[in-house]
Amino acid sequence: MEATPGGFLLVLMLVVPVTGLLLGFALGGRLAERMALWLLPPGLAMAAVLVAGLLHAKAPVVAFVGGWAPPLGLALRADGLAAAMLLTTALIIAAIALFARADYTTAPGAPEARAPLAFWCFLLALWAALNAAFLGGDLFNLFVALEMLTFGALALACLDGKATQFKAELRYLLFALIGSVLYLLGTVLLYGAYGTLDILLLAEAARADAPTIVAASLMTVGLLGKMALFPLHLWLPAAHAGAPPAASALLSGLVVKASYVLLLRLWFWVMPAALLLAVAPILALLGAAAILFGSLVALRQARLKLLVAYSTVAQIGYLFLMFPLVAGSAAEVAERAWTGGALQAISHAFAKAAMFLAAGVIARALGHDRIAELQGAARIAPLSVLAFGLAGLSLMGIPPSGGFSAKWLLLQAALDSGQWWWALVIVAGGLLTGGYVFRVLSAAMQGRSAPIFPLAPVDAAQERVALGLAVISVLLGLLPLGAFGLVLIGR
Amino acid sequence: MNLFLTLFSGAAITAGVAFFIAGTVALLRFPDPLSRLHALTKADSLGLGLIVLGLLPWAGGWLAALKLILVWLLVLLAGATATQMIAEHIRRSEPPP
Amino acid sequence: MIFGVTGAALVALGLYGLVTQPALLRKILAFNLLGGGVFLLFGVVARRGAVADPVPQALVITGLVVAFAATALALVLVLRLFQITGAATIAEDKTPP
Amino acid sequence: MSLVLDVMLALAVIGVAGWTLLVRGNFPAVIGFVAYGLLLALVWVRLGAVDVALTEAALGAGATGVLLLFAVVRLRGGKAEIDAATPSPPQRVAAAILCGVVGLGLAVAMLNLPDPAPSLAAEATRHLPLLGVGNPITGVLMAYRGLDTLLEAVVLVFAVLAIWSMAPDRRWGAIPGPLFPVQSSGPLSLLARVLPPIGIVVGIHIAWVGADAPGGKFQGGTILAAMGILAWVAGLWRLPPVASRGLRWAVVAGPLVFIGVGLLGFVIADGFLSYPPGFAKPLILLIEAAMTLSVAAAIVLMVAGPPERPA
Repeated sequence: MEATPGGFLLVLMLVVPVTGLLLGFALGGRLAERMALWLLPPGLAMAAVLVAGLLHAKAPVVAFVGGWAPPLGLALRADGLAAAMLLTTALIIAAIALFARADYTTAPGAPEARAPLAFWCFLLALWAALNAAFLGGDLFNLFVALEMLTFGALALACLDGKATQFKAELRYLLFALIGSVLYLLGTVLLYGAYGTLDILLLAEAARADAPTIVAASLMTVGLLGKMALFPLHLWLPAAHAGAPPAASALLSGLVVKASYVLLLRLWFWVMPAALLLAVAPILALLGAAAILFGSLVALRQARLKLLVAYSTVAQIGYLFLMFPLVAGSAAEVAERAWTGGALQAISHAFAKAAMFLAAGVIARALGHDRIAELQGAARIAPLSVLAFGLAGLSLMGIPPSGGFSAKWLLLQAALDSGQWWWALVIVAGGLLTGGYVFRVLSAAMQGRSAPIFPLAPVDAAQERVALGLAVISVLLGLLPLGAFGLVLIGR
Repeated sequence: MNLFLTLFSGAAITAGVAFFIAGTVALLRFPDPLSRLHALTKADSLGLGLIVLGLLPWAGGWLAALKLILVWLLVLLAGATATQMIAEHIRRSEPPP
Repeated sequence: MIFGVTGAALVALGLYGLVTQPALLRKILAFNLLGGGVFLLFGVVARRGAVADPVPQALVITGLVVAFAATALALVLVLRLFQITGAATIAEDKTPP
Repeated sequence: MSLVLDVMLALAVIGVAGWTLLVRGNFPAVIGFVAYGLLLALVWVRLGAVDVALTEAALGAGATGVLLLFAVVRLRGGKAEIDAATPSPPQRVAAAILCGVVGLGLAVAMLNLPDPAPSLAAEATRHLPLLGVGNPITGVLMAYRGLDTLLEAVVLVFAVLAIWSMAPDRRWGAIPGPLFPVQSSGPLSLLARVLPPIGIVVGIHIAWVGADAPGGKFQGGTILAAMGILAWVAGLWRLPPVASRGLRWAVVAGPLVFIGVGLLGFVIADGFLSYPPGFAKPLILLIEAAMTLSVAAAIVLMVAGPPERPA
């Protein structure tokens, strides 16, 4: 594949947030915040232009960094999936930045403080790392991107400096490091076997021989650990629930998706079809187990944030149902399943970000996040409870939400390809999701006989941001099907 | 001349290696930390010195030879400092009976 | 190829240490042993052809720097956890927080 | 002869690794790890990768060793809890089987790699004259896979800021790391006065020759950092506080210059990180110089840790 015009856009999507981070760190104080906020519009614009360009040209955008073509050089590629994830990332980062202004602002003339500087720098850092992870065309370059992501996510999650956070994040770091090492072992075997780490070149050359099979298993296990697929989910609930709300939203909504997209690239591009056919049912089985287990555990949680975190464990499971439905199916069915999987990744990103932000607002207003004592929450923070409910609709798969479209497409693909048992899992997961969402809502909607006052004033702007994300996750279901054609470009 | 150099280098390097082996044996066999240190540094500085001396004729140029000698001097410096510090630490933590 | 098998053995050893060692410091140490094994495999792959391939060697240099940064970060987390709670492991708490 | 040597070296590396895992004390374990790193550096020499050997010795064994030693000293205690967290024998057997399978799988895969080995060696060397550098590894790091190196430089900045951000709020702006008393006499003071001038020359030399011979910014930067750490531990050099803008510019200078030169490529060459013919070497050296400074600063700061003492 040749480099295409417009490739400079891909480079800029990496370089702009990185430069912002470096300058923000060096200048410090209020300027770090300014830098992050200034870069939101150009970042959003770049992602939007990229998506528009892709829809117009119906072909991926490719850049060879430094003009060196693979296998020697590194390629950045934006296919439809990458472009959709980049736009999702830009929107959620922007929303989180607006949400976090209330928590991490530095007044003019005030001395620099720890948490604000770290937050704004690492927001840009994560943005750059996510862009690098979605655009990377080389497996080792993607390794570096994943490490950037881990470091950034870790720093944001520890921002409150609490011992529980340090403990949870250490566990996350250990899982992530083992995951990285396994992934790296795979890359060395692939390089030894094919003399390149470029995804498209590997796709042309891949054979189903011993080194490739070992590499695929190691990399898959490593990535599953990083994205916490059952039974490697042990680190996720504490790490995601313990972080500050803005960080939780980023971690649960976006960071796990980077490993997911990489896993898709590994299996649907690099690996030969015969291997994929053998592995797809196993991945889907783990996904199904994650859906049922995660939802059941979420139902039994006493704390709101942990419930939302276990919901992530379950929703990640849906992403894996797509593997057997795409692999080996007729083109039309495969397209439907692929679109459903991608849409699930995107709508979950918006919905989960909204949920964590809303849960953060509620928890701060009440001074706790015990579900049994949420009475009156709807009166103190009505928009947040509404946002939680709307996001919940999307997670359950109630029409017309984005989650509904995603699950409906997967369901159809399951029935059309004669694999009805996955459809059962989808339906059961939806019912269980409904259970835990309504558990929260019914508690929050209950009035309380005594008047209730918020412990901390509720910031209306923060509530609106959470609601905005939830509304997007619902509106995704109303997008014409043509827009979903985006994620099929370059597949 | 060449034969002489070969013999000289061979002898020097063999002697150096012997010192290293003696030092290692002493490290393993000597009873207390101080005498171990003593044996180790003597063996190391002299052993490495002899090996460097043996390699000098083959270094291929003055610059490389100088670098070899510099390596030896640096190891001497680092070894001596480390030994002093360890010894001092031992003296402070375990006063002699 | 000797070193290829060595690398595989180091990976197995390091992984075992990382999983079974209870103390965090020792886990991080095992992670670095493991990293050494992984990088060694890159070196073996680079050496298989007639001429050494610089690409995997360059990847190792990048990887070493990233591993160093990860080690530093992990150790600071361990240190802060220790300073606050006195804990040197991440075993499950017996008492709920 | 060389086969015997390789086998002995391999056994020594595995033996030291096993010892490091099994030995009870933390301190001997770290010493074992440093020995392991130095043995690995020898293996790298045997594999013909002198650049990597230098990096492994300086960064993998040296700087990581210092980092771990500091941690050992500061983490005294916590014994009872560690025993409670020790996995049970069945768990250990399970872990051993799992790790054995991974190791075996890797060994099988390594032994089954195709022949002739695919290699980019010729391709990487072919373009070197265009870049004006003689060391193919520098070609890979600075040109073909320049983006990897740029992102890696950014990872170092991430790590420094992440480490700083773990500090307690009230210590923000303070001086990183513990305070070391000034050593006015004694062996450490002597070493900290005699060695740095030599070490700085060596560090800059190694960074400078990297374009054509083994060496480069990471190896040279690590040596410079070691000199800084020596002077700091001896109390002869006070680290600047984290609020210091000069310190921060030193940390970000490398990646910023890297990006600057990269963006210049849009104007004077064929896009990001492409070098115009004839100007490649000076531009590469410019990046390497800035990166050496930043790598050295980042390593010192990572070893020092979060801010602890009021400025």
